[in-house]
This record gives sequence, C-alpha cells and structure tokens, in this order.
Amino acid sequence: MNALETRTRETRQKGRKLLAPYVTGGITDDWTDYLRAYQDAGADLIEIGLPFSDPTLDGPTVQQASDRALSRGTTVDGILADLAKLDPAVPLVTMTYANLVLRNGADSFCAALREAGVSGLIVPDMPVDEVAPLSEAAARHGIDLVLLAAPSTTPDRLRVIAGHSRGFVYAVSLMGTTGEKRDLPESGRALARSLTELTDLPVLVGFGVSRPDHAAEAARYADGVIVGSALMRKVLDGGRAEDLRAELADMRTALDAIAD
Amino acid sequence: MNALETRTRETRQKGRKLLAPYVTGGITDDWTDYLRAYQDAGADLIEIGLPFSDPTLDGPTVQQASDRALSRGTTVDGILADLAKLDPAVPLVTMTYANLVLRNGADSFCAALREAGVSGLIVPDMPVDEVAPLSEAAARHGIDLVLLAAPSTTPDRLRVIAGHSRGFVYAVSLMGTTGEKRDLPESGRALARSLTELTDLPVLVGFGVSRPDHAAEAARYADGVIVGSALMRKVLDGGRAEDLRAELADMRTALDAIAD
Amino acid sequence: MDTRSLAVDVRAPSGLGRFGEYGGRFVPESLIAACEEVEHAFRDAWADPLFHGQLDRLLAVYAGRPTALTPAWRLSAELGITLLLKREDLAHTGSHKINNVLGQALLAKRMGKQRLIAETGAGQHGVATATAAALLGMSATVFMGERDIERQELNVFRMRMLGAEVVPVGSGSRTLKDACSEALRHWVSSVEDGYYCLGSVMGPHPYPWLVREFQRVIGDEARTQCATELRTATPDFVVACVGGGSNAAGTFAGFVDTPARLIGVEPEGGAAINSGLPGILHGFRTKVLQDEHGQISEAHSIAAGLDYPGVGPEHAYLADLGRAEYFTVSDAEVLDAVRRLAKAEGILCALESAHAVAWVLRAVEDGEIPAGSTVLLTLSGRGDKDMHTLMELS
Amino acid sequence: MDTRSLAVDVRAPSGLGRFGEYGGRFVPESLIAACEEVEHAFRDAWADPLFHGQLDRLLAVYAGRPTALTPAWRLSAELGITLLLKREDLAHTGSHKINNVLGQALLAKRMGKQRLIAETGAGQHGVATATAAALLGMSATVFMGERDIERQELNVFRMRMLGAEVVPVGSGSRTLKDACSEALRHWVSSVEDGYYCLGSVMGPHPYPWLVREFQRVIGDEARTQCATELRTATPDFVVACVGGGSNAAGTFAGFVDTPARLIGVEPEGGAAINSGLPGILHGFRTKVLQDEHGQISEAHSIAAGLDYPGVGPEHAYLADLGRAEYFTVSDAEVLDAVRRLAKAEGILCALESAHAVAWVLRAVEDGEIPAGSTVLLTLSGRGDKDMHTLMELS
Ligand SMILES: Cc1ncc(COP(=O)(O)O)c(C=O)c1O
Ligand SMILES: Cc1ncc(COP(=O)(O)O)c(C=O)c1O
Repeated sequence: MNALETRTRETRQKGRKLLAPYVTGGITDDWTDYLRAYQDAGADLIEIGLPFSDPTLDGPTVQQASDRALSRGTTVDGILADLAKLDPAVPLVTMTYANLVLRNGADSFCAALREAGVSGLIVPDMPVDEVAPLSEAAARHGIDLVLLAAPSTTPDRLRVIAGHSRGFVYAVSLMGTTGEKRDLPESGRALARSLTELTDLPVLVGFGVSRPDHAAEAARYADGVIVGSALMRKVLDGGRAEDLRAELADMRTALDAIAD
Repeated sequence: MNALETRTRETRQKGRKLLAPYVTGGITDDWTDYLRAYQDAGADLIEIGLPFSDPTLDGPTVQQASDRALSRGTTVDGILADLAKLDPAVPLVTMTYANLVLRNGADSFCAALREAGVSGLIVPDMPVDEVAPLSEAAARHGIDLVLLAAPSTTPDRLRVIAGHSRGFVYAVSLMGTTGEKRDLPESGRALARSLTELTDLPVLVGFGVSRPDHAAEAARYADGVIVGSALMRKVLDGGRAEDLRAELADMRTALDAIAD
Repeated sequence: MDTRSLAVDVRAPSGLGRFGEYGGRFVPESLIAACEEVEHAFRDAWADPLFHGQLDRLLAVYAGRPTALTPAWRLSAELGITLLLKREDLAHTGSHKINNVLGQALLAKRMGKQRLIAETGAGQHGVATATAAALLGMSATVFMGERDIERQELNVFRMRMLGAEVVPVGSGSRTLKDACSEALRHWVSSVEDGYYCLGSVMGPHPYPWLVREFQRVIGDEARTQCATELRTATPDFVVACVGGGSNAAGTFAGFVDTPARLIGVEPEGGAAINSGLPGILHGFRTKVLQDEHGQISEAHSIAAGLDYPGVGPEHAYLADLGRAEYFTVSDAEVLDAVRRLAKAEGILCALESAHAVAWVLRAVEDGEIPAGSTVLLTLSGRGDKDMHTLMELS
Repeated sequence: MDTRSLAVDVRAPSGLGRFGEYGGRFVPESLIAACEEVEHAFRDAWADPLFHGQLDRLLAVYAGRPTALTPAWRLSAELGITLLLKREDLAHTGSHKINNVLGQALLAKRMGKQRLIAETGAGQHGVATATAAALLGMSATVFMGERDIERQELNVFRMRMLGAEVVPVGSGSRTLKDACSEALRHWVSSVEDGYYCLGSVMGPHPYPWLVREFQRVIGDEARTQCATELRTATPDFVVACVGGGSNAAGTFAGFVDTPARLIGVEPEGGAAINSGLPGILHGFRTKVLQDEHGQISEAHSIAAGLDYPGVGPEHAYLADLGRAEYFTVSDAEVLDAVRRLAKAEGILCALESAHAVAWVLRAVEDGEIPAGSTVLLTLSGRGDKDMHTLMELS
C-alpha cells in the first residue's frame, strides 16, 4: 500500500473524517502558503490542481483559477519544483487532465510526481476504461491513482472503479462540474452508500461541498469531503492564507463534531 | 394637312433649315419666357417636354430637368394652361411618355393639347407598331403625331414609320439617350438620307445636337435639327431666357449659313 | 415535354406580345430591332432540343434542380391543411432567379452577345446574372439604385466578387424602377454586344413570355412532385408571391390547366394588381401604381424584391380573367410569417417568399382555405439576405 | 446499401472507438453512461431500415439531397484537369453540416430526448442544429465563444430566429474550443433530456464514427455521380478541407476502397495533422496543436470553421497509415482561391471550402496533380457567411 492510501485508511481508522482541500497550483507567487494554511486548519490531504488550458470538468471558479495560473506562466514542472521544496505533514494529491499527464508519457509524469513528494493523482477525463497504462505507471512509482465515480455510473462500473481506484474513491456528488452550490447535492448520498458497500477503500465526496454544514452532512454517509471551488473563490477574491485557514478550520470543526 | 406639317413643309420650301429647340415644361416659374426667347432666336417650332417620372429615353440632363419640374409640382394640365395663355408665332410640339398620354385616354389627351394651342406630339416609347389608337385620336384633333426612326430601324420599318408620321420625321441620330455629345454622331447621316429617299416629309435630326457646328453639319443632310440637352443644361445651371436666346441664335446663324 | 409545348401553344402571347390588353412593346424605336432579335432567337432556341439539353443540364448539375418539394410537417399539423413548399431557396444563389438567368445567358451566348446587362433591386437578380456571366465567361453590367446599394451592400459585394460591374443609379427614387430605366437606356447604346437580361416577367415583348418559360421549370417540377406527394395529385391552392411576378408565373404555368386556385400575393405597399391602374412602364402595358396625373408611384415593401410599381402583364390578364386571384399582406404579417416558418420548419425564407406564407396563415384563419385543403407554396428564396433587415427590426 | 454496410463493418472503430491509436472516450465518468447510450442507440438505429428511411427522406425532401456534382468547366480548362465539385453549398442551411445534424436529431428523438446541445464556431453547425431542432419540434441550446459571437453576428441571429438559445462562452480563448468544453460541461448536467449534437468527426466515441456515417452520404452520392460523369468512373484525387474533418471523412468514406488519392487540406494556422502532436482534447485522442507543456494552442485561420486545434481521430489514423494525405494552405492562397472560383464558375464558396480549391490550384501548378487528372473536390459550404470578412479584407 502506498503512502496516500495508508494515510486515508489510518485516518478513517481513527474515526476522523477526512478533509481534502484543493488549491490550483501556481495561482499566486506564494501559492504554497495556502498549503501550509490548509495543513494548519486540519487538512488530512491536499489536492493540487495542475492547471490545464481546457478543463472540461471544471466550473467557472476553477476555470478562472486555472486561467489565472496559466497566464502567470505556471507550468507543471514549476509547480512540482515548488512542492519539492516543501515537507508537508499530509499527503499531496495532484489533479489534472489527461493531456498533461500523457504529454511526455505517463511513466515520466508519475516519476516526476514522486520526485516532488506527491503521492496521489486524479485525472477526471481518464475513465476507468482508458486508465490501464496510467495505472501501471502510477503503481510503478508508488503513486495512488484515484478514480472517480459519478451518480450516473452503473453498479457494474462502480465495482470496476472501486476495484481499480487507489488511495480513496472520489464520489462525484452530482451530474455537473465543480463549483459552489447553495445546497449539498442529494445525489452524492446514494453514490457514496453504494461505494461503501462495494469497497473498503475510503470514499470521499467532492463537487459542491461549499460550507461547513455541507461537509458535515456529506460526512454522515462518506469518509470525508473534498472542498475546491468554495476555497478557490476566496483565493480569486484576494483572500490571504490566513483567511483560507479560518475558512477551512470551520469545516474541520463541523467534521469533527460529526465524528464525535 | 395640320398646322404643324403645313409649317414645316413651308419652311423647308423657303430653303430655311428648321430649328426646333426643346424645353421641359414647368422647369421654372417663368418657364414660358424660354419659349419667347427661342422664338426671338429664330426657332421654327418649339418642343415642350411634359415631364414624366420615368423618362427611359432621356439622358441625365433631361432626367434632371424632369425631376426638377415634377418636384415643383408641375402637371400636364398646368403646363397646358400656361401654354394656352401664349400666342406663339411658331408651332408647339409636346413630347412625353406613353403613360401620361394614355392616363385619361388618348382622345381626351389630344383634345387638351389642341385646346392649349399645341399642334404636334412626340411619344418616344410608343413605336409605330403600337401607335394606331393614338394616331387616330391625334388625327381627330388635328394634332400631328411625330414618329421617331433610329439607326437600328430596318428599311421596311422606315417605310412604315415615314408613312405614318405627321408633321415631320424625327431621326434619332444615335443609339442612345438624349444628351450632349462632343461630336455629332455619324449614325444620323445614313438614317436621315434613307428617310429622305422614302418620304417627302421634312426630316429633323435630334439627339446629341449640342453646338452650332453640329447643327450646321446635320442640316447638310436633313431638313433641320432638334436641340434639347444643350439648352436644358444651361437652364439647369441657372441660365436666364436671354442666355438661352443667345445660345440658340448662334445655332440659327450656323443653320442659315448652310442654307445660303 | 408535353406540358411545355402545350403551354407555349396555348399561352404564348398573341400578336405583339399581348396578354389580353396587357403586354406589348412600348420601347423607343431604337430598341425595336433588339427586341425582335431576342424574340427570334428565343423562338428558335425554345424549339431546339439542343438548347433545352444545354439548359436542362445546367439547371441540374449547376443550379441544383430539381429543387426539393418539402412538406411543411409541423405547420400543416398546426393549420389543419397539407402545405407543400417548393424550395427555390435551395437553388444556387438562393432564389428562383437563377432559372431565368441561366436560360437568358445561354440565349445571349447563342446570339453571339458577350455582355449581360441587368437591373436589380434587392440584388438577387443581379447576383444571379453575375453568376451566369461568370459561368459562361461573359461580362455583366448591373444597374442598381443608390438607395438599394446602401441597403444591400452585401449583394453588391457578391456581384463584384463574381466579376460584375455594378453601376449605381442616382436618378428618380434611386431604387429598382430607376435601375430598370437606366438598364433600358444603357441597352439602347449597346445593343451590338449587349444582351438585356431582364429579371422578371416584365419589360417589352418577348420578355414577359420568355422569362415565364424559363421559370416554368418551377411549376413543371412541382406538378410532378405533387403527383407523388399528394393523393389528389394536384393541390387545391397554388400560392406564390408577386413582385414582377416571375416565380408566380413559373409556378402557375405548371397548374394553369388544373382546377387549382392560383393565388398571387402582393405586398400591401406595392400591390400593382390590387391598387394599380392600367398604364405603361418600362416597355409594357400593365397595372401600375401611379398618381392621378399618371406619374409612377414608388412601391414600399419590407421586401426589396417586391418593391416594384408594376407587375408582369400576364398577371394583370389572369387577374382580369379571374383565373388567378391576387391578395395583399402587410409588412407586419410578413415578419410574423418569417418567424413562424423558421420556428416551425427550420426554414428562414426570403421576405419576398414570406408574403405567400403570410397569406396562407391568414387564409386558413379566415376560412378562405378550408381545413383539409392541399396547398402548394413556392418559397422563392432564402432569407440570408434579409437578416440585417430583420435584426434592425428586432 | 452495399457500401454502407461494408464501411460499417470494415471501418467501424474497434473496441473503445479506436482508429489505430486515436479516438477513444476520454470523458469524465459522469458522461460515460451518456456516451454508451448514444452508442447503443446509434448501433440500433443504423441497423434499422426504418431509421434510414426516415433520414433518407428528410435528406431528400428537406435538405435538398442529392446535391449536384458540378463540373468546373472553365477552371478545368484553365488548369488542364477535370475538376468536379460536390456541391454541399447547395444543401439546406448552406453546408454539409445539415447531413450530420438531421441524423443526430432523428437519433436524439428516437432516444426520447427533447433538447439538442451543440457547440459552434462560425455558426454553421449551430444554425444547422437550430434548424433540425425547429423541424423536429425540439429545443436547442448552442454554445458559442464570445469572440465568435462578435465575428458571426448574423449566424447568431439566424439561430435565434430558428428558436435556439445561444449561450455565450467567455472562458479561455472565447472561441470554438471553449464552446466545445462548455457544451461538454453542460451535457454533464443535462444528460437526462439533453442530447449532445456534435458538429464534426470528433469528441468521445461514438461521435467520430457516427458523424462520419451521417456524412458518408456525400461520398456515396459523389461516387455514383462520378461514375456517370467520368470515363474513369472514379477520380484520381478526392480533395476536401479539414477542420474537425467531417466533410472530408464523409467524402473519403465513398472512395476509401478505390485507388483515388485522398487529400485533406488544413489551414496553415490550424493544421493539427501537419503541426500537432498526439494528445487528448474534448474526449478523444488525436493530433492536437499544443505547446511544449501540453497546453492546447489556439488555431488561427481566416475560416472560422477550421479554427480548431484538434482533428477527427480517423484523419490522424489515415495520415499515419498514409491512406490519406494532408496538406496546408495559407490564408492568402485561400482568398485567391475564393476569388478565382467566383470569377471562373460563378460560385462563391465558404472560406473553409476554399482551402480545398487553393490546394488544387497549387498542386496543379507544382505538378502534384498531373495534367489530365480527374479531381473530385467537396465544396463544403457557401460563402454568404464570409462576405463581411472578405469585404473587410478588400
Ligand atoms: C426571393 C425573391 N422572391 C421573389 C422576388 C420577386 O420577383 P418575382 O415576382 O419576379 O418572382 C424576388 C426579387 O428579387 C426575390 O429575390
Ligand atoms: C462550410 C464549412 N466547411 C467545413 C467546415 C469544417 O468542418 P469539417 O472539417 O467537420 O467538415 C465547416 C465548419 O463549420 C464549415 O462551415
């Protein structure tokens, strides 16, 4: 078992709900400050977006964040170099699109992740049917390739996804793109429940988890939550690391209240 | 024989070349002053245009003159009323398009002409093939219906035209519309000669007779000339009756020089 | 073909190109020979199977004929009738004008002419003429009113791209009727190498007849297509818009010997048949919009192609005979018709063609077209050229 | 039909929609079920004679098929070759896009979907989609980059007239590729009643296959028409422009089993095959214009419909195999080609289609096309939409 999955299982084991905040790599000069803030606020793992020019599964907030990072000249290599300088207490999971992963081949991509201290990878436009070569490369380099499941996924496919996912399973809570929502989408519940029945991998719910009460609600039926757009909105609006820390700390508190 | 033809034949008989200047009726408030000036300059007959909205055989000068007259509110009735007040020493010949002639019927149109003291009529878009009803009406009211012949007219048709024309035959000197020309069109010569062989009616050359030397040249092979655009250009440019008189007098002189 | 020769025999204009008291050849003497030359050439060509072969091939492989006959499925259901659309909008250059122009250009070529002269209003006939000239390696001079040039900038550019010379006409109302006059004037001075390619069933004899013959392909095709599409073989109503009247004349020609009611639709502001009086314009006798003094009035319609104060002489005749009926629709009805056809059938038709649609919509409503009727409607052109007008109005 | 079933069998993509190493289904898990639903529905429909009957009838009586095959008489003589033009410009809405869209709209209807979702660049696919939606009584939502909306105002208005909702896309380069991304995003959230009607042979499996099958009518018709028009029955060259590649794919499909050289023509500034590298965009693996970091580049061409950084996977495959060859032409050559075709043949073609013409002109000059060759060229659309662009440039 790789580092990421070891950590997610351990955390669940402890009765603690997993909190996985997201940040778009290279969004500001001192973007790694956000990582530290997330860690301080009680993140269990941190998802780092490697910005792609055409992020087809992302809503306006993450699109804007990606555009801003790219227009600053951000590259995958640059982000990984920044990460390599850190010594994070929590696992780092990168999230990006297939074209960036395959640009120089899956193997060299995974090797570079490993070198930068990254332990997981999420590629939303690489469904389980297309994932085999990347899976193997990831495994070779000790990277956990996290697969996504959606409300529209059939039971048969859920089984396959659960079987091939590593680190955790990413339960996409709704039929839609990333983005803040007023209410936590209902469709995540059934999906998370089905997954939980199929696998003992931790199941994290993402997409639309925007507020502490959403997090708390999702944590009732899943092992944790991924929070992206709600945080990136603040970053885009000029929020500093401290603001983000406070924001995330509220989520932590809400989750911990559930776990008790 | 009607008044117009009597006069044209008599004039030719006297060895005098016929000079027929044109004016667009109603072009100015005091447009009949131009008629007096023409008469003073030695016109043998005067052609009066009854302006039509769509003068398809007229070039830019007469088009503009017609537009100006119409925009002043000129009507056929108004022009005829103006003419009725005159007591001209020379025959008046109106020239207009078929739609105005037939508007209230050829008969009432010719009756109105007669009443206004007009003795001839030219309708350029009424070729000999279509002319029968109008011919009869004109004859009934003692109006000479002048027909036109063109360079493209076949010998057979020339014969018919010459046979049906009254007053004189209008030899259109060129394939084109009315308008000033630098040189007198050559094509008029052959046409006038053919006509002269076919009929003993006077033959007048029109279209493009713009200067005294043109008039003189045309008069060598025809019985006279019709001068339109060259005079109307002056009128449009603000020429007064006296200016027009002087202009026409030069033509008269040139013609008389030939006749000697 | 049977129908073709039948129609030529039965309905060729008599004598000097008369349709009843209309038609004729009221042109300056200078143009008589040219008109006669065109008439003789046309009679000769139209009797020549080789000419038909050439023309039919061009119509098929170049212009895209036969054009489709489209059942207006959704509109038919809404209206409770069977509405069939004859799709001249699908012909090359976007309207029925190409049928006539290919015929005349071939004729001109046969006559040894090198240059086509044409008038144009909306620019459709001008574009078609420029097209035929390019195709046959001839030159084209197109007269267009200055006002229309401003309104139809795009078509002016299309003509120039096709190599035609576009001559602005600044006289009179600076629209179609003045362009027509100017083209006639120009023809007078260039009868040697110039052929006047008239855009509708108007002008001096033989044009009204000749243009109808070149447009009868619409009616002949539709007749055959109706025979397979309709149980009744021929429709109860045959409807077309009327500007000069060429698409209507071509359509009617295919159905004049059937019991179909023939309906021509004029714009309210340019309804020569409904509001005109007998008169003479541009070389022929017809019903013309004119004032009490006999001065020609300007037509005003939202469809530039219908902005003509006269109408083809055959229509004036058919109207007097009662064999065809002519109705008018308003600009507002036309706009509504364009929108309804677009939304119901996915067809953006020309504002001209929408006049026919508008009448059908109203006639169903007021019972003139009884439920269950079959209606053939000629969609004379596509609406691309009108998008700017529609945009400005919305 | 023989060729149809042959092609489905022989050339249907293998496994997960692969054409060699290209194609596939690289979409978010949320869209997998929707793609599978489309695939199953298409397999079912395409094997159903009733579906073919419906589609063939729409293509014939509504869209105006078969489109003409026009010998380019004068250009052929100038060039010393036999050039035949497959006239997709004559199809309803003005380009080949209608073939695909009618097929997909019928398919969507069969699947019980009420709404078509589409991306559009120049607006041609958007107009075609809006048209099919109107015709079949469905609704349409069309995504279009803000920059394209400004450039193609007229097509935006056409779509709205047809009842479609046009949604401006303000992200990224605000052009076609972003409209595509946004349409995919929207589809994720509306798979229940929405059908994604893709505009070219791209996107996740089964779209590249399905769109080619709906466009093969171009090649099938041309094959038959060539057989009567050419002594050699099949042409030596088959040429088409390549944006996403649907008109080329449809054309090639009719000739892939002949000795004809298949030529795709890309714009210099958007030449995915000539300048792209393997990559993944919009759900499929293909050659894509991208920088050294893997970020997608914008394509730049005078023809908005070719402004796409990727290309259909089958083309990438045919290029690797050498079965088809792909060349590029410059904007300047394209402008020259539009003008030459207009002046020589009276056809104002789309800037996209002019890429194919431009290549033929150059290839004859440099001997790539030997004198006496026979060339079939698909004229994918008409140029009306491009008149403003051309006006600004002249
Ligand atoms: C599309 C269309 N329909 C109709 C007309 C009117 O002409 P006609 O009455 O001769 O068919 C025009 C004239 O420009 C036109 O462009
Ligand atoms: C006229 C025309 N041709 C070609 C294309 C390019 O598409 P494809 O390569 O899919 O045929 C387009 C796209 O909009 C188009 O409008």
